[in-house]
Amino acid sequence: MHDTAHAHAGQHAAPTSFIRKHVFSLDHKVIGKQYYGLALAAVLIGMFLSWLMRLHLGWTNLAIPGLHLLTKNGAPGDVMTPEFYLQLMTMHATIMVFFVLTTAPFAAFGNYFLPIQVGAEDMPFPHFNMMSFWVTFVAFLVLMSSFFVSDGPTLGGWTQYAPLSAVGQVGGPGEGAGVVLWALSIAIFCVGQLLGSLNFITTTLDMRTRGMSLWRLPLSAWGWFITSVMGLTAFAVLMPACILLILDHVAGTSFFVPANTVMNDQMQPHSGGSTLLWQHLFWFFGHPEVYIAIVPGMGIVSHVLVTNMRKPMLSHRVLVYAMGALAVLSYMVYGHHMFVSGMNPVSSLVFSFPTLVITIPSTIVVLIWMGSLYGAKLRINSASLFALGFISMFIAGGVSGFFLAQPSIDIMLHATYFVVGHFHLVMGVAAMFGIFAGTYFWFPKMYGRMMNETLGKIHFWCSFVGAYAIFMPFHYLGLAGNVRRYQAFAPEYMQPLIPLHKFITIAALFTGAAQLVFVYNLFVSRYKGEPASDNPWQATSLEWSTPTTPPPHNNFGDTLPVVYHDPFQYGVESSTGDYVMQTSPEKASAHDES
Amino acid sequence: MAKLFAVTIFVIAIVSAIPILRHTWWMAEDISTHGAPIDEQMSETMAEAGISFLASQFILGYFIWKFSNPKPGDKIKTFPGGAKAMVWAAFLLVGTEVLALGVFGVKAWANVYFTPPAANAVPVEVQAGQFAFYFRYPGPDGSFGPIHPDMISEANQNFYGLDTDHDADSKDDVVTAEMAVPVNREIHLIMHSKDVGHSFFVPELRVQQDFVPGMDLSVHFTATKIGRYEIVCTQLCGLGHYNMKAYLSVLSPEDFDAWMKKEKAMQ
Amino acid sequence: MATTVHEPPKIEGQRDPSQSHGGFNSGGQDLVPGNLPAVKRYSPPPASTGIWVVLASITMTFAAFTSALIVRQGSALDWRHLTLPNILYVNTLVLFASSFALEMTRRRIRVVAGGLKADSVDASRWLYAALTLGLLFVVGQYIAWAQLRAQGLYLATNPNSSFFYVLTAVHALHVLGGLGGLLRVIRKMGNSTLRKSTLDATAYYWHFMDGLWVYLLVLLWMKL
Amino acid sequence: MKNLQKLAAVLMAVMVVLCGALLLTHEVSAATEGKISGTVKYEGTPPHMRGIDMSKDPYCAKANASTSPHMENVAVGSGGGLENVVLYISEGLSGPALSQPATNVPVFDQKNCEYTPHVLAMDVGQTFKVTTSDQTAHNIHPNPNPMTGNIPWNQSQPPGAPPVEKSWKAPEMIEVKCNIHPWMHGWFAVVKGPYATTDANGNYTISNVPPGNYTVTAWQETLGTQTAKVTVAGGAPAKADFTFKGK
Repeated sequence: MHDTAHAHAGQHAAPTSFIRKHVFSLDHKVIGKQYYGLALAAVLIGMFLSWLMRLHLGWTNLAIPGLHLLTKNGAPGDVMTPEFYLQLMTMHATIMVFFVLTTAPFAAFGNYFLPIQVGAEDMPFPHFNMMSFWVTFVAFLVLMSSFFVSDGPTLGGWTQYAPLSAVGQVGGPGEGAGVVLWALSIAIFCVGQLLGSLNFITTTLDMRTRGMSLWRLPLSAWGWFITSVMGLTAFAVLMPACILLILDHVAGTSFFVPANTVMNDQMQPHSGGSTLLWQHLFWFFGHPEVYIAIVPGMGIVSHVLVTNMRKPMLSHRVLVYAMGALAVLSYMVYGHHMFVSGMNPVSSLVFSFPTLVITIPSTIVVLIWMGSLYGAKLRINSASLFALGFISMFIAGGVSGFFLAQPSIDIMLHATYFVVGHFHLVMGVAAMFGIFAGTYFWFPKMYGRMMNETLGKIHFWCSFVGAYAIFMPFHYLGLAGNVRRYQAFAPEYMQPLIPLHKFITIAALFTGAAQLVFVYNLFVSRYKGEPASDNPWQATSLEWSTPTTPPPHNNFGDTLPVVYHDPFQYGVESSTGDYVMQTSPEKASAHDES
Repeated sequence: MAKLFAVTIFVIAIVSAIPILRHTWWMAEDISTHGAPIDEQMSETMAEAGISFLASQFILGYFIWKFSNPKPGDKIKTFPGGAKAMVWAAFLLVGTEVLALGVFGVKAWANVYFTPPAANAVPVEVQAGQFAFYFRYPGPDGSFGPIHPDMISEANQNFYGLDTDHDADSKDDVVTAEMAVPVNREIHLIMHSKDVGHSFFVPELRVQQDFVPGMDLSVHFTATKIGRYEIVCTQLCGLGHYNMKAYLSVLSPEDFDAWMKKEKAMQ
Repeated sequence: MATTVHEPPKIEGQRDPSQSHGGFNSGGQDLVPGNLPAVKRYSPPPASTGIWVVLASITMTFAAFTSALIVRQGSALDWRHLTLPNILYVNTLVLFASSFALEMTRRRIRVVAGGLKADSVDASRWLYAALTLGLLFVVGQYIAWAQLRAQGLYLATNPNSSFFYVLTAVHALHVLGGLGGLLRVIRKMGNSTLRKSTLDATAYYWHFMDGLWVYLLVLLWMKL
Repeated sequence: MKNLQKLAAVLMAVMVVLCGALLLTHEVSAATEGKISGTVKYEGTPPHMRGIDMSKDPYCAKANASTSPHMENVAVGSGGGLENVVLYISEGLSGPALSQPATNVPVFDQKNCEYTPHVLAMDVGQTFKVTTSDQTAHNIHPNPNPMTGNIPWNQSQPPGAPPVEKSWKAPEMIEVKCNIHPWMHGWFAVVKGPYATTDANGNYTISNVPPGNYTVTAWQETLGTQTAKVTVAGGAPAKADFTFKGK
């Protein structure tokens, strides 16, 4: 009656109808592709919004033809109003952080490749997995629907600091229905990611095939596993915060709005709420969220690098420990977002130290990558270029963390473009580079065709140079005291900085346009690309030993693979060349760590 | 391709560093007594972060140059010292760097936050609201009148909700839209917000502090240079956030008295 | 779908024939070649791991609510005392009884599964009892809300009542989820295979709801 | 088919005739409509109007460099005339004068970071325009009581933006503010039927009042309301003077 069937926990028959195959599919690979598609749509929208914002920042009174079509009141005469700028900014950030940086590297690639890399037929709870995507999709629709309510989307920034986010319409356009939709969307999104995390964790712990010990998981799988543990705790905290925020709006409770709030000369009917409560709850989620965006990227980049360096990492285990340490520390540092929030100055110092300490595991990760590059036989292709670009961006974005970790310097840099430059480089661009590296690397497996290398390289060069051209000047702006979230630079001391803003705008338009090359490449290669073999990169991990490319419905056909090695058997001499696949029983090397 | 990549990294690293080294865009000149350690801390951090940035980008570029496009006979090599060396390096280099920054940072921070304002500091109150700052001076009696939030009316220019008819303390309070302080006198700034979160940032003063609705916070500082500076809001507070600002005039004692007289007449 | 390039099927010999149908805890022969120091003979069924993951995330959620309550209490002087409706204590007993019934179900099923008894009628009786008691708990919670409303205490009346409604409602939602799980078990008992792991997971979840409820009750009793 | 065309032609003709008749009757009634006029004065020492410090926005400060802006809540002219008092008929009105909104479009301009006029009177349902003459962005944030059925709104007008056109559903004295320039404060006085606002000397004329007996209400934003009974006949305007006493 029981106890015998669970080995097939993730197994289900191949679907036959179009809807079960491509829409409400239980197949983790289809769900992964769906997540990728959602992230792609979201990133294009988010990028488009950033273009509009950048144009406005460079040329404040510029009429952008057709802008009034996007908004009811936000662009009279096609000139952006202050509130519409903030609404675009909030939506850009929310879309990018939640629907791109969380979905693409983690949910999309993780869904597709984690079960294959551990050697499973599917995730253990395919129905939850399907729900996870569709719930996330609904969250996205709810968020986008706020563009169509009367006042437009919320203008409170992705951090949605209370009480601005909780007072209602009197706070400004979009602070009524817009915020409620935002909070609803994020709460729904949390549900989706919790379901996803549940699957990821159980897949990693329970679905590993014979011989696949934890230490034999490739680094990408480790990245997803660590991320899913973080997601489980972080999203479980954000959801209650969103529920309380919604209640402050629709039920008139006072969780976040203090007494004696006077807005537009009217006393607000709230009493005694705590504004710092929101900040604590939000950043307890918010800081791990940064690592949720970047750790999968680290895993993917390690995986891509190890394949293209043709040699193992200096230490597989140290990398795993370092990523784990990042995850653990990320919960202890969230207070560094609140140095000037009126927290007890002692707590600022208490939060400052783990923040500085977190640079140690980050440095270890970078040093291991660089040390591994030493003596490599590095292959240069689009995937490896983006992986190397990731390292460069991660360093550039990481060093500015030294500044922001210190409360005394934070006095000068808090809420300036320095912060914007920091997080765009380290979690925006770096994570995007991770996504790109993953795409160029895994596309052959996902679609059975190679991506165009020439276009890929054009894409890389434009993105690499462009990203530096955009985000390095952000740091200079921040040092000069340019405050973020300004739609125009009203203070006199910011006037001389406007030329630099114009330069950034041009760089952003150029770099953004280069991303269209990627989208073009993606679609053309999908249908017209050169056919890919099962293992085009001569890689070792399990996704390259599927019987067909793309993998069949149950990933490995009739038999699950047996794993004999760790995933970094490169630079050895074997019958296949300089690598031994995890499934190959051949004993070829001495550097097997596991 | 790899060599081009390496060269690009070199060039980008150097070009990025030039504006920093030349201070093309840099912090405004410090006019406070507590700012020097902050600036020093900034320079030290900049030096350490800059060196880390340049060194690691150069090494990355060099390795890419050196170890790509291998010849057929090449063998892979392992970094001498292995992972252990890297972990030690991270702990020693970054760890000490971080520790040093942290410890010195505490000094700069403590300088600002762990010393109470002097007894003879000039009390000034600042109230933030969508989207302006208003300041209050206690007048000759040295005490601020009570605030009645229900009486706050920007329409009647009663920004603080003062009841001058009934509260004796309120009668001589001076409410202004511009902040003026006497030079070289310590100012005790008492902060509250009437609506949402805001922030008080004067780059030259090396002061940035959020207004937290429902909480009274305070900072203290001494301005050492006569001039007119800008106070800006750094906490997103709504559609007019970008234009939420006020001027800070640092005046000689005589000018300050004259200014106060003028403001009093405007009440 | 794009045309895919198929490699010739892999040679069976490279694979372990006993591995057909992916039973990674089936088969026991020695795998000689390669480095295989750590072959896992047993992996727990995913549901029994999954349930701990679920419980961890629920714990986090309620930890967040708890910290919100504590911060909110300290943030202003508008915290009032609130007398908990007495029916909550009755509800507690009902929920415990429900858990007990589910535990009895598990025992009965264990007996059935052990082959000592042929039919599972007894077990499903207990299961229905657990389900009914669970429903009764939710109804009881609803009565508690109605009683508070009758006292003029609504969601937005004061922070205490806000937290009371939020915490009990979120808990009740989780209980409803648990009832869904029980229904699923009943369905599986009726017409398909009931996995032990499914039953165990449902039971852990259900008992966890007890623990969570007691925690909430103590929290509310202390703080409100 | 032919019949249908005929029918259409006849219908058209009837419509044209009807419209003409309507226009004619309107003209006729307008000719017989009377006026109410008078003066609103302030007695006593005018209350102190605080000066406004616009230093926050250098554009505003510069625009007002030569004048010293001050509050306009009680604006008393040289002869004691009270400006910005809204006069409307609070009782006795019926028919189209009450139900048909006026068709002209009053303009509320934002100039030199102040509202011109300070009080904009309008009919329920009448379209009005908010324009900006400034080179700095304003936001227009009226604060109606939601119980009246008027819906609050809040939107920005960057420099050079086209006018915002709106109307109000219910009679109400609605305070309007600019949050970017918190001193900017004005009123939308939404009334039913004909209305007038006093000029700098306190004079006003309500026109298009059909003959009849009415109660006229004078509303001043801080001094409150006063009423007077008047009888309007054709010919000479009916007179109604008001005096608000200071404290």
